[in-house]
Amino acid sequence: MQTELTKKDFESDQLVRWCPGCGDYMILAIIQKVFAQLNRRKEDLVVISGIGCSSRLPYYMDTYGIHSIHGRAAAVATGLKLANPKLNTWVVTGDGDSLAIGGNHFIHAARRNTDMNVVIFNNRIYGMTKGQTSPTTPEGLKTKTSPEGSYEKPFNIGELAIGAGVTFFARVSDKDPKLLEDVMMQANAHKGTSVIEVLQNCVIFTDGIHEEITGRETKDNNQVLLEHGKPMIYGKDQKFGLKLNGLRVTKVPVYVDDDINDILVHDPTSEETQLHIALAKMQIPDFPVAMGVIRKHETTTFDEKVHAAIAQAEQNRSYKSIQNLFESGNTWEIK
Amino acid sequence: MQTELTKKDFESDQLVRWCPGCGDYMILAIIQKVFAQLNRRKEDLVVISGIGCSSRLPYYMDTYGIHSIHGRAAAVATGLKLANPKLNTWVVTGDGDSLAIGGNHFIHAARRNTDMNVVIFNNRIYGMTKGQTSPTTPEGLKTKTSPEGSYEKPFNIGELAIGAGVTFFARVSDKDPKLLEDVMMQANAHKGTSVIEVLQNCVIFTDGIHEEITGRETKDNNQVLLEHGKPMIYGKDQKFGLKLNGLRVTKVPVYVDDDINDILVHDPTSEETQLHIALAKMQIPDFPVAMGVIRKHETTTFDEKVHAAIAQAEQNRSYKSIQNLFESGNTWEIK
Amino acid sequence: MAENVLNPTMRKAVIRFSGDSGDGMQLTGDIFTQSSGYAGNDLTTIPDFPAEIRAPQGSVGGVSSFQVQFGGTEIYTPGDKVDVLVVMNPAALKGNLPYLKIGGTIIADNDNFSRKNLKKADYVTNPLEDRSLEDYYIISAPASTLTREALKDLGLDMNSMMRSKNMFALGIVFYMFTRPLKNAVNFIQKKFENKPELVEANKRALKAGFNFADTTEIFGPSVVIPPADLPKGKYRNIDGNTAIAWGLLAAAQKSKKSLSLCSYPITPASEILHEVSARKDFGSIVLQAEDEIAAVTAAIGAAFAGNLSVTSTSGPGLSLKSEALGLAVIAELPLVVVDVQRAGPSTGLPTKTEQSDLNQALFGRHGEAPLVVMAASTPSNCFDFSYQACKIAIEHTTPVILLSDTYLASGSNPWKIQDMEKLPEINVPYFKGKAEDWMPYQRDPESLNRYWMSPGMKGFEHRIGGLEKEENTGNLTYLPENHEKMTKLREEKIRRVARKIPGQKIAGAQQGDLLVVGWGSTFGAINTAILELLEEDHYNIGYTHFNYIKPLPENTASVFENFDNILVCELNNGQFANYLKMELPQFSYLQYNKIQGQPFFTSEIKNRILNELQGLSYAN
Amino acid sequence: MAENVLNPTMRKAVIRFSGDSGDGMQLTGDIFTQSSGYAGNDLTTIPDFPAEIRAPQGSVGGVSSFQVQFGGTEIYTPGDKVDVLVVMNPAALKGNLPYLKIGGTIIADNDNFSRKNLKKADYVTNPLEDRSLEDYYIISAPASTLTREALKDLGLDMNSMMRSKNMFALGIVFYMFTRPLKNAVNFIQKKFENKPELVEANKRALKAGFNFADTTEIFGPSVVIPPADLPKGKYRNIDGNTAIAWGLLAAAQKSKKSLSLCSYPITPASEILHEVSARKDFGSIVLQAEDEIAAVTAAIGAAFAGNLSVTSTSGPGLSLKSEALGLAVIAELPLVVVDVQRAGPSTGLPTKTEQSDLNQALFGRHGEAPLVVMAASTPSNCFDFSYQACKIAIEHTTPVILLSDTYLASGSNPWKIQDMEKLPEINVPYFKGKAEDWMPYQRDPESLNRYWMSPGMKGFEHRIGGLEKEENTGNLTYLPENHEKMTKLREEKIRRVARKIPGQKIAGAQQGDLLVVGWGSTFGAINTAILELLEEDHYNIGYTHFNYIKPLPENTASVFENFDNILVCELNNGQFANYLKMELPQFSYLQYNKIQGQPFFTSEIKNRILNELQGLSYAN
Ligand SMILES: Cc1ncc(C[n+]2csc(CCOP(=O)(O)OP(=O)(O)O)c2C)c(N)n1
Ligand SMILES: Cc1ncc(C[n+]2csc(CCOP(=O)(O)OP(=O)(O)O)c2C)c(N)n1
Ligand code: SF4
Ligand code: SF4
Ligand SMILES: [Mg+2]
Ligand SMILES: [Mg+2]
Repeated sequence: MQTELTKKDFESDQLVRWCPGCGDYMILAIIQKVFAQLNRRKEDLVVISGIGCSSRLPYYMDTYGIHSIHGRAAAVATGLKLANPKLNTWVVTGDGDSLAIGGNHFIHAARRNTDMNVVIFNNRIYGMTKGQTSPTTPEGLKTKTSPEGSYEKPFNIGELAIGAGVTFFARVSDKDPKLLEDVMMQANAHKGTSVIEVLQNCVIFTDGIHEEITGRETKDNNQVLLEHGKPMIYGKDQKFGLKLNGLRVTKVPVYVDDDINDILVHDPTSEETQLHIALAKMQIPDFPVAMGVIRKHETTTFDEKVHAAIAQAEQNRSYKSIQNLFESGNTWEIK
Repeated sequence: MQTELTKKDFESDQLVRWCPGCGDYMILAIIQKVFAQLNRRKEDLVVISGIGCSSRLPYYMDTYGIHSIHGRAAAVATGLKLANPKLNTWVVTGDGDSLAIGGNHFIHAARRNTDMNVVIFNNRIYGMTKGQTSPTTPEGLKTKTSPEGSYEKPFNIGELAIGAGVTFFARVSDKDPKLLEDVMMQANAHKGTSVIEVLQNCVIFTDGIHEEITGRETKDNNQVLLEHGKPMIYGKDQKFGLKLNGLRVTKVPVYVDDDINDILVHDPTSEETQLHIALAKMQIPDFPVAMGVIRKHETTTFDEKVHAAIAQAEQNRSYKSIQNLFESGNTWEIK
Repeated sequence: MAENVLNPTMRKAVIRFSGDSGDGMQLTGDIFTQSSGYAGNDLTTIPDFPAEIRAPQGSVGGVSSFQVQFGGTEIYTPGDKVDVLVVMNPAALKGNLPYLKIGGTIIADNDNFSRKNLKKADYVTNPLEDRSLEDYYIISAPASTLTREALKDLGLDMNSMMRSKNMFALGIVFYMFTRPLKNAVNFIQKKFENKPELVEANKRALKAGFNFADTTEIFGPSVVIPPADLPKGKYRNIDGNTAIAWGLLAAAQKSKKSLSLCSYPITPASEILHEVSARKDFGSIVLQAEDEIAAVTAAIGAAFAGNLSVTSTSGPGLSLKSEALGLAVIAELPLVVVDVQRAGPSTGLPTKTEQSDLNQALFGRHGEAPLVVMAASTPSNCFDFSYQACKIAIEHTTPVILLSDTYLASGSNPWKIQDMEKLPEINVPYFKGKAEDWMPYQRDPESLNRYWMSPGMKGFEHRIGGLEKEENTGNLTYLPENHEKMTKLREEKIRRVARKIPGQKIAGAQQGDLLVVGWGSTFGAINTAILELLEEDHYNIGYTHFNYIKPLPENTASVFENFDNILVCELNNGQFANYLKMELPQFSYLQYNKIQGQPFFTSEIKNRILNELQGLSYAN
Repeated sequence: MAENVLNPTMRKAVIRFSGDSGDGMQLTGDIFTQSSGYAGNDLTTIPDFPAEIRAPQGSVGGVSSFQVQFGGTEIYTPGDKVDVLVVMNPAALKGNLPYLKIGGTIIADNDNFSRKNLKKADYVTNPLEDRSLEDYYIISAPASTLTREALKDLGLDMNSMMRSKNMFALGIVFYMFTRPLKNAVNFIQKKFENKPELVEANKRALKAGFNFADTTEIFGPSVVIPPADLPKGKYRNIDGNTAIAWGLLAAAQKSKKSLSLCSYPITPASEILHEVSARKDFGSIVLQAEDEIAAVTAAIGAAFAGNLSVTSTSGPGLSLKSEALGLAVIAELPLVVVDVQRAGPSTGLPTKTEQSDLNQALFGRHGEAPLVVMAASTPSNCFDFSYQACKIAIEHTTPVILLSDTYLASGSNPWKIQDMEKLPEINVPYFKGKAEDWMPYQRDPESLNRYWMSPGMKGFEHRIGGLEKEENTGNLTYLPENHEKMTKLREEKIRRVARKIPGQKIAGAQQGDLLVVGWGSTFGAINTAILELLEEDHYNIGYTHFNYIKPLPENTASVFENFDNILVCELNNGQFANYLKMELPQFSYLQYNKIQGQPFFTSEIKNRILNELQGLSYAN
């Protein structure tokens, strides 16, 4: 249909202005790479963001884009997608942007299931405004607004999103380009609102905050990569697995081949949410953190429903034209 | 400590102006009754609402109260409770007020766990503005804004609240004064944010919408009353029970006494949320709707944490007075 | 006894139908209105609903009314006071008597003046009988009894029968004003298309009322209001909210754009959302958003996507949209914001009318964020200004705030049905050249609009946002001079809209002692006052009414120059007058402000003008 | 060669320290500022941070600067142009040379002018050597080398050593201005209290710089800036945001109320939130809310609960708070909103300064919703106006918007430390009588405030809210006259605040040809311009500066009357001038507007005034 696009086609001419070493660079690179593989016309791709370091991303993408206002990207994207459902719509946002000021649009996006991909750069801090507590800041962390250590219970993004009805949730680290790419491709393929939580490192304000999970030394024991149809095993040499014990997920050693039969097999597509939530909530040190696509349950999207309703109304039209509508009902003639 | 208060003490001199037959009357009556039993000084009780039919309630209560603006009651209440943690704080709100425009304050209230009781009058419609789709309107229902039937997937209030971290969630019908009273007393006793969903009948716009669940004829088979430590049985003659099947809750007949051993026993206090969510999500016709206190898990409240941090700061004070602060650091004298 | 205000030579009349919420007064009024249209009258109507969704039956709080003024001359208001008051119960009398002229006629369903009902309305004795109404003409009609009688063989239950007694009352009024029953019957037939038993019941009740009047001797002469001299054409009655909704539909079609309406319900704007929701057959995309901020930002997304994007709301919602409107301003996207104003700050008096959102519309954004502000002035011209708001938004790539209010939203008057073909063209500012020759913030040199290029258009990929933009390129820049330049450009772009809008006209004297100035929904009351004053030989008064507020029409100063004094009348504490002081400080302004949640009465305006004139002559 | 601007008789001087973000320029500036305070100088400082959190090292975008003007006379601005420019690398020179006066001195760390660093700053040849700087005096100091040398036996790694080279530069400057090293050493000792090795390193580097200067022949005469004639007392340097935070703490203590600060972070207001968050030892209750709407509504809840309640924000946040402010107005609760303005509409230029939120503060609410608006004018008087905002909010039970801006927030000047004992009392309007004699909307007959009774007070249970209130009782009512009355009462209550505030003062001529008018943060630049013009014998110019904006001081008109012309200078497109046109339409206003995200320069103001004066004489 068109000449093949490359990553370069998606690089804009604007100087990228994140701090050297910021995790955002990797995410940008992968988004550009993924865009080149979407097999979509470049002019049909739109990237919408709010405000924050993360939300600067649209300026660096040579696509249509809106760097909107703080917290509102999901709402802007909803309006855009309904207006033109052909557009491939991406939301790029931060933990503050999407979950603090943007929380309402976030849960309603999750509920409605408009077809769009929401990438949350979760550095667990407000980067752009220089280091205040965000809704994902861990308790105890000292920030500009909690000099004695934060005493707010953070959201678990997956738990919140699934509780609000989201149909796709994935988690991935900014240090894992391959998985990032894979997850973005899956999100794109998924019809409906896809939320991707990227564990992103802010070198200035929360440097190393995900290190235990994502660091080269520790990640094998602290991450479990969930893959559709595969048993949930992890650890150096894949020596651990996850198992159900009543309603609880528990971690067990996998010594011999037979043990594997007890191990949970990942099914992101189930309508039920309980296990997905349990997986999304796992935290170190007791559990590995779940990475990859945790939930992916397809159902009709909001944009499909809206346009189906329009199509149906157009078929069973009450008025054959606007003129007809004007002249309907009780009218009279002045002669 | 004081002369006993009666329901009458909480009735204000304002004419109650709901539609005749509205479910709100019952909720008002029970709140007044409950307030009389709280064993609190009348001047320490505060009722805060947003905007909506339901939100008119504070005018009818002879307590301190704020009829604030649409959607903001939970935020107003948070500010009030932190300012004076001695106040017994109630939020009265509608499904639109708390979950549409007020969604962000709702999830953040659930996350923070400030000690307050949030009573949501869920009539699954915007009553005050005459019948538009709300975030709890069932799919397919015709409303002023969805003349062809709503095509928005509604929130399940319990699922959303628990996903956001709420520590107390209960459901009750406006037709069940006894349970209403009981649940409100439990919410009051619970430290933290307590959310009570009241299935409320709007005689004008959604008359009978909860009827299958709450109607005299059908309620026995369509409700299960959850009580701490009791098996989850229900139905005329208590012939059905709920059981775990893997991760799924299933409904089973209870024929003989022995069957009861398989039946789930309700524990609202567990930290894990999976079962609570599963219970909150049960819907007719496949399941009975769970009534009563579904979740009640105590943990430190936000107001406690805020004031503990202040107390600690006061103990390890950096400056013995404000004057001292002014004169700290680098100063000089002009003589 | 006072003279009967009804007389065979009267050229206009005012009727108010009132009863309990369940009594069907709005329908009754609609039918009468319709028949007035048929009779060639001009007219204006206004409903008056109870503030509660459903107040207790029989209480004064539960009274629902409908007022119509109709005439053989142009009619601009529903009338200050009424000639005929129809009351279905004591509460309706209690609540509405203050609106009745001395010498006016009361038509009362005396069957309903039972002890119980009297008590609900706080009457100790029956006013129909206790001579307290001596200044009025009373027609006591046993409407309930006679309706029941007329319907008895239809097999309806009592409740259903009683629901037709409004038609009995209407029959009486039809007789009084010599109206053919045919119109009413047609209306009823359309209305109850699939319910033949209701058609029959209502028809019978109507006729029973008519016959009751015909055979009763208590009547004075019946009245014929002659047709007005209206432009030829097909008419319908229309309220302001429907007119706005239809204006949007028309503009979408003319601009060949899909309509995206993203709104959150709020009184008194909700009906716009309802009407467009019901018009999906024209492809309208409707989002009932989770809140007003989502509504406006979704509309901004839709505007970027290339749709005609609109968000409708009232004051509290407009306040919430403040921040996002700043984004629309700096992004320079077409966006229409409809603000149907209600009374008071905060929640205020949500069912009442006022013009006090003007400040918010003009100034309610942080930073320098100019946009276009306009206001409709009659229910039916809500269509025109809705259409114009869309046209200006699109052609100038700017947000436009259109102000309406409770009075226009719920009032109605005849609308000469517009011909879609003849509506002005809307020229969408596409960039006509090649993508390589285009830049995102390049402007049309004439009107300074950007070009509106949207996703899906190849080669025009670009980013917009809330940060300051470099001239032409739209790149981010902190350059001091660029910011000043862009600020001035955005302001100048709005100023240039003035080149496209009609100049101010003056009614009455073209120069003289006093220029009366109004804006928005006060047109009817002021215009009627001016016409009456002219008839009373006050030749020194001119009147100019504003629909375009920011920018002001280019000839405004030259209009003002022709008068020695300027009196600004508005339903707020002086917001438009203050704006005029800023824009045209060379003039001084007298002010007439009413802040009561009510429209102006014609009489109030007249008195004020006469007072001012007197003041002026004293001063001389 | 240009004449050296440094000379032994100069009475004030401007220094700008600049280097890479990591070079410690802010600390260097702070120490110099402090020593100027000790020397008895008056002074004003301003930092200049890169827009990015961390721009690439060595790039022009990553340069961080600190400018201080200090003098033996009163100093109101950090200075338009600088006498001495310290540059730690080529990028600093590139970015800051435009600020240096012809004949000014450059102190450069020439060790850092390597090929690589020159390239990062886009220099082809070394400007220190290529004669391109002939108009300036260059002091090339091998700061890096000599610092390393001085620190070599301390056992520090290279990075740590290099972190002290700013002290080397500072040592040179101390020598130039004949400053005793003792002050700097004290400062360093306090700053690095628990890190003796850093104290030692910095001390050594400082001395090395001082000695370098002492022993090098390249210097001209060293300069002694004499002490200024300042009021006696204890001083400290303070920035606007800290001053606001402290004003709140002081007001809370004086009013015996707890402070509730509910805010959402935003540049440039966040530091207020940070400072109060760190001051929990005074019982401050801080809520970092989920968004600005939650922040303001939580503050309203806290105000109802009886706390001194404050929400701090910048423009976008102020817009979001619009709706809730209407509630605070109609509920008549004390509430302080601090708006630290930044530049532009929407996100605009978030790190730059502007005064363009005035419209939003005055008019940005639907309905008639008047409140008090005031503005601080120097970093240190942010304390006074923060305190006054609290006092007025409490005593008049009203929301108050206090405007500051980026310039005040980040700038600093000496603050004569206030004595808590001597601050004006804050009289909390408790109802003194019995509960039975009280009504929720009863007013103090004098200032029209409500009484502020809160939960916990027995017998005063009451409900407030956004619906219109009946006079006195506060019950809901739709009565038309009541609404008008309450609207006027709310307006009048605000007007009466004017009785409590000081009158406008005039600097310079008390009457004459031209009155210069300023408000808020432009005080420094305008005042300096006026003083200079006076020195230049322009006796026909007066100057009046506004801190109280709504209501205006009562004597404003009588001040304006004394001048033939009025020139309003402001950093926006004319918002205060427009407001004056509304409030005092009897005068006409000339305008000087700058919209560049930058403060006024004194020279700009002077030129403009001189131009206006010339225009006036032409006109004569
Ligand atoms: C309405 C509004 N409020 C506040 C701000 C200030 N602000 C800008 S970005 C931001 C937080 C960003 O945090 P996050 O979304 O986590 O992004 P990050 O910078 O960490 O990538 C805030 C509070 C704003 N620009 N607009
Ligand atoms: C900012 C704002 N937006 C919209 C409204 C209009 N409004 C008033 S109540 C309401 C919805 C009420 O629904 P709900 O909370 O479910 O209460 P109910 O009336 O059903 O009890 C709306 C949209 C408003 N008052 N303020
Ligand atoms: S502050 Fe943090 S998140 Fe922002 S650009 Fe720098 S490293 Fe990245
Ligand atoms: S509209 Fe519905 S919710 Fe509102 S008062 Fe009437 S019955 Fe109750
Ligand atoms: Mg972040
Ligand atoms: Mg509801």
